[in-house]
Amino acid sequence: MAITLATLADAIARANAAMSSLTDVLNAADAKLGDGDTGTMLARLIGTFAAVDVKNAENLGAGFMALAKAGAASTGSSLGTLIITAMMTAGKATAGKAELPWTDLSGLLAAIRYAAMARGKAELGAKTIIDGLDALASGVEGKTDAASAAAAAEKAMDAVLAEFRNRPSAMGRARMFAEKSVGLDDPGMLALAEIVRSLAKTSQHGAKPVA
Amino acid sequence: MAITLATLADAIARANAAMSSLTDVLNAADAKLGDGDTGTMLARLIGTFAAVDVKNAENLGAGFMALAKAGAASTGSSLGTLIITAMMTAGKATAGKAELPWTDLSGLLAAIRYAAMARGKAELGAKTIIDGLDALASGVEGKTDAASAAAAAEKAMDAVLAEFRNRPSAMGRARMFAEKSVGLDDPGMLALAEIVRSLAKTSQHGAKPVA
Amino acid sequence: MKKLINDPANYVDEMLDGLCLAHPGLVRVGDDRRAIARSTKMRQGKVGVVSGGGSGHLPLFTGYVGRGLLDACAIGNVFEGPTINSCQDAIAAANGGAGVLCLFGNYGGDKMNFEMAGEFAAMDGVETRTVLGTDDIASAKPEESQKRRGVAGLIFAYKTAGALAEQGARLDEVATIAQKTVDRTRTIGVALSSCQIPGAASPNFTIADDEIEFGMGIHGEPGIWRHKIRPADELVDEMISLILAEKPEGASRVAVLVNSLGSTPFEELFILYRRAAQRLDAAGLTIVNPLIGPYVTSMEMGGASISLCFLDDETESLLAAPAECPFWKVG
Amino acid sequence: MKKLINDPANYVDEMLDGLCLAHPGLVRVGDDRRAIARSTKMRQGKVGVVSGGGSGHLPLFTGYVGRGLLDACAIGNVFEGPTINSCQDAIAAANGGAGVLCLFGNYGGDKMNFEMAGEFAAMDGVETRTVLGTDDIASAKPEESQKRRGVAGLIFAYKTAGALAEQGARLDEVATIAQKTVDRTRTIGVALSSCQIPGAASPNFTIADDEIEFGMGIHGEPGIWRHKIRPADELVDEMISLILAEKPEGASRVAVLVNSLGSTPFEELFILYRRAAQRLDAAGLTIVNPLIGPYVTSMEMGGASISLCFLDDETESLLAAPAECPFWKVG
Ligand SMILES: Nc1ncnc2c1ncn2[C@@H]1O[C@H](COP(=O)(O)OP(=O)(O)O)[C@@H](O)[C@H]1O
Ligand SMILES: Nc1ncnc2c1ncn2[C@@H]1O[C@H](COP(=O)(O)OP(=O)(O)O)[C@@H](O)[C@H]1O
Ligand SMILES: [Mg+2]
Ligand SMILES: [Mg+2]
Ligand SMILES: [Mg+2]
Ligand SMILES: [Mg+2]
Repeated sequence: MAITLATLADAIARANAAMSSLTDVLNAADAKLGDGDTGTMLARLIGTFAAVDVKNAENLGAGFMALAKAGAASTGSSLGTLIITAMMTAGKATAGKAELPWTDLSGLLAAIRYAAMARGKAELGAKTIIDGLDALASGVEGKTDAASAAAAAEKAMDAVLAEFRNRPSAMGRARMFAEKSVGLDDPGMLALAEIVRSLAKTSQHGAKPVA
Repeated sequence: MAITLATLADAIARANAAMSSLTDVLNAADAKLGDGDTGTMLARLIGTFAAVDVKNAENLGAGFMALAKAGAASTGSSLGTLIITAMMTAGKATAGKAELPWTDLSGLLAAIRYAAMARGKAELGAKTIIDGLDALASGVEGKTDAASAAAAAEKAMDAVLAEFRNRPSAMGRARMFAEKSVGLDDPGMLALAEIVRSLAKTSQHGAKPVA
Repeated sequence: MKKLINDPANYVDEMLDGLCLAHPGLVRVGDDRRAIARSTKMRQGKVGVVSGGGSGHLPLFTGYVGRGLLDACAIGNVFEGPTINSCQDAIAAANGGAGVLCLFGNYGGDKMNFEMAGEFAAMDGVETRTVLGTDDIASAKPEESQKRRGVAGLIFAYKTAGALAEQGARLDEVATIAQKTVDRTRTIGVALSSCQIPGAASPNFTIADDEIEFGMGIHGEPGIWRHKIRPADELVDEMISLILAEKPEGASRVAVLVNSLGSTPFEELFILYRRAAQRLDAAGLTIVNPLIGPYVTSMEMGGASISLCFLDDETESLLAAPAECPFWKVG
Repeated sequence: MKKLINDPANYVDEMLDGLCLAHPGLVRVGDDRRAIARSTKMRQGKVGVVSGGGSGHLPLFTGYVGRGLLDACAIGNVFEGPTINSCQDAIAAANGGAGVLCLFGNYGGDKMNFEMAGEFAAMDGVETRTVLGTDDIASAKPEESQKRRGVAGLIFAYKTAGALAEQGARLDEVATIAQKTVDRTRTIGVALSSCQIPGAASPNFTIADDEIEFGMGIHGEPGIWRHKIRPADELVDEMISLILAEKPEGASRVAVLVNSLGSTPFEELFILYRRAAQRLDAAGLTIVNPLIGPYVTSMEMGGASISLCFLDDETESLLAAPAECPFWKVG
């Protein structure tokens, strides 16, 4: 089993559907110490992704690159730019390939995590989406199919949110209020967790597995 | 008996003393529909007059002119400018004269009233200080000494305030709110009345008659 | 209302000191230094152009002293007319032996004081002429346009009169172009929030959080209506319609000023200008020289005004003539 | 807070339309037209200078596009960074074949987006360099000055970099002068009242009626202290002292910017400038080119900032070089 353009298109469609209920949740999380736009931005960005004809891209790499390109026109937010960085990294890693084995997902997520760190000039442990990506990469290591990857991903995200909840933010807008951020989820990390959760749910209950 | 430089200096000193209690009263009257500065302006102007060495002027005309000149540096308000106009008119009318018979006061006030009308482009009946000056000129007609002029002046001012109180303002800032001005005294007319009252009181009670 | 000031009693003098320190082309003159003049010597034979009014309206009045604009300006306390002496000082500073035009807004106290100053000047052999800004169409009906208040549109008359004086025209010619410019200029404003005189206990007027007043004057004088706030385009449409109802016969080109009363930011002015330009275009009028910004303010008052000067060849070329003051530079 | 706007969703686009209508020297470019460029063709062989950032700061950023200043500018929604594409559009518009300097404030999103746009540009063979405005001394200690936010002082770097690029210098020279200007520029601000993003339910921050915040950023980022309001002179003294504590060795001449954050009127700026000039004089510094007005705002935010650019011969002569944009004209 492998990740194909169909997997990608399907994941985007599911994430896009999930945003209708996630937008307010994520805005509220960002409003506590940031500017309250994480949900709106993400909904706009994923909506843009959903409008891209990914299925008919030449190959997986071209599909990711098309997403990066479309996203670049739709967001000026930090998180949005990190996600576009992720798409470009994935596009380069899968350039010319029709599919990516599930076993390579962990490596790809690690590459994305490094690219995002470079883009955001951020360290691990600063309580951002980067720590989420790191946990995700470790979590899916060795998983060979969609269902097991999804279950592991969900578990990893729950754990990393819990791990960081009571630590201060050192990056993004919330860093201005480091002490106040203790006890709160980082909006970017929370966004990643919620998206993973929405993909995992459908995948586990089997209705239309992501694979 | 006649009006001399001593009369003038004395009147200014008394008006100046009266301003300490009048400032707030007149500001309050102006605040109702105007910009609430009639008292402050008048206190500043009369204070400036009081600082002029009127007694030692060459003659009555020069004394009035010195007041006009000093006043021109201290006020930019409508009422202030009308008062300076009055001083210039009095200065011209008494140019070179050492004194003015009390019987000529009515004529001088009438000349001042005309000059103020020309300056303010105002008509009689518009409920301004001009109606007050008109009443004053008529009131002191034929009076031959300080005491009788003072009594007549006070009576005239009471009457003209009462006459105009329930009429609308057609000039000055209050004209914007003509209907609302019904029932209120015009601040300029009230100022004239209060000054006259303060001069008359001392004059009638004889402590130091204005003559 | 919070302000970045010291003792309110020193507000005007400290402001004038700062203005002249920052702009060495300006100097304070007169006994109480309440007139601003150009720091260069008045050119002999040139007609002087002076203005004056209360403080609190920067760039108006003192900010328009400069080449091709005003030669001097009398300035009073906040929202108070200048003293007679300050008016005299301004006239004296602008006297180049060819007479002085007194060009200021139609307000009672200012009129009286400049008139008296003019009489004093006459005694010194200086001829003066007076032209009053009367551009605020909200303040009186067209039949009584001479009773209207002078507001932001006054600066167009500064520009044409200043340019003609610079070219060496005679006093009556300079007065005539100023009057013509005033006659061809219309302004209407909308106020959103009040301002407060330094040291005063309360704002100059009050207005509800969701209301605006259409046609309000620059000191908070009453306007035409007060209603709930509406979309900017609707307001502009109403403003432009009122102004165009008084378009002079044959005018096809207009100078436009979209002016902030103080706290209304540039962003909103450009949104207003966008619609105004659309409407003027639809009315077949060509815009020249648009000015967008805080040109005539009331300290921190919220709101904006639109002024149109309906041009003819003469006013258009004088508006385009070189000029330079701290707040307006042409050519 | 009341605003003279239409649908908040159209705020930025209507504002940009108005800006370009009023100033035909500017044009909107790019797919979503969220970059502003000079309407004249980019001169081949000239280094391009671009900037960018969120809307709501006019004249910053787009208002500084013009001869001797910026060639193009990417612009985002209110207080949001421009998109990567808008940054690319601005870089493309400023590409004259000699490379492009990206000169903007030190904010996370803007940095990432310009960096990505620069990578795309590199694929197209366009060389870019980045210099970040980091003038806000309230936002980090001197030892960490590279972490400071970019605020009003950025315009001095626009001016020197723009002038040097106009003179035909190479990309690394233009980047070097921009960096030098940033390194010699310090800003500190004081906020009195908040602003509100169009369409938002509440103001960006709250501050009590009698309080001010010293050192607050232009989006309401936390400052150094929040206290009861004090006399202007005391505040200026504290501001100037903090800036002079970081005076570069040997500097004896300074350019000064006294900037309104929005609703603070000119009168107060001149009161602030008066004191600043006194203090700089007392410190033996000579002021050149003072700028007083709304140069970098946050819509209707109340408050002001003081920026000093400590000059050397090179920066001074570049600041004096001719330049012209809608909001700043030199020479
Ligand atoms: N420099 C950075 N490095 C890593 N992650 C970042 C960085 N800046 C922001 N983020 C992430 O983005 C999230 C905020 O996203 P969003 O609200 O869209 O951005 P913005 O701050 O531009 O409004 C933060 O919670 C954090 O996870
Ligand atoms: N044009 C005018 N003609 C006659 N009287 C006037 C005129 N304008 C104002 N006044 C008088 O001045 C008074 C207001 O004085 P004051 O408050 O000092 O002036 P301001 O309106 O300049 O603040 C009015 O009550 C009225 O009596
Ligand atoms: Mg956010
Ligand atoms: Mg944001
Ligand atoms: Mg009054
Ligand atoms: Mg008054």
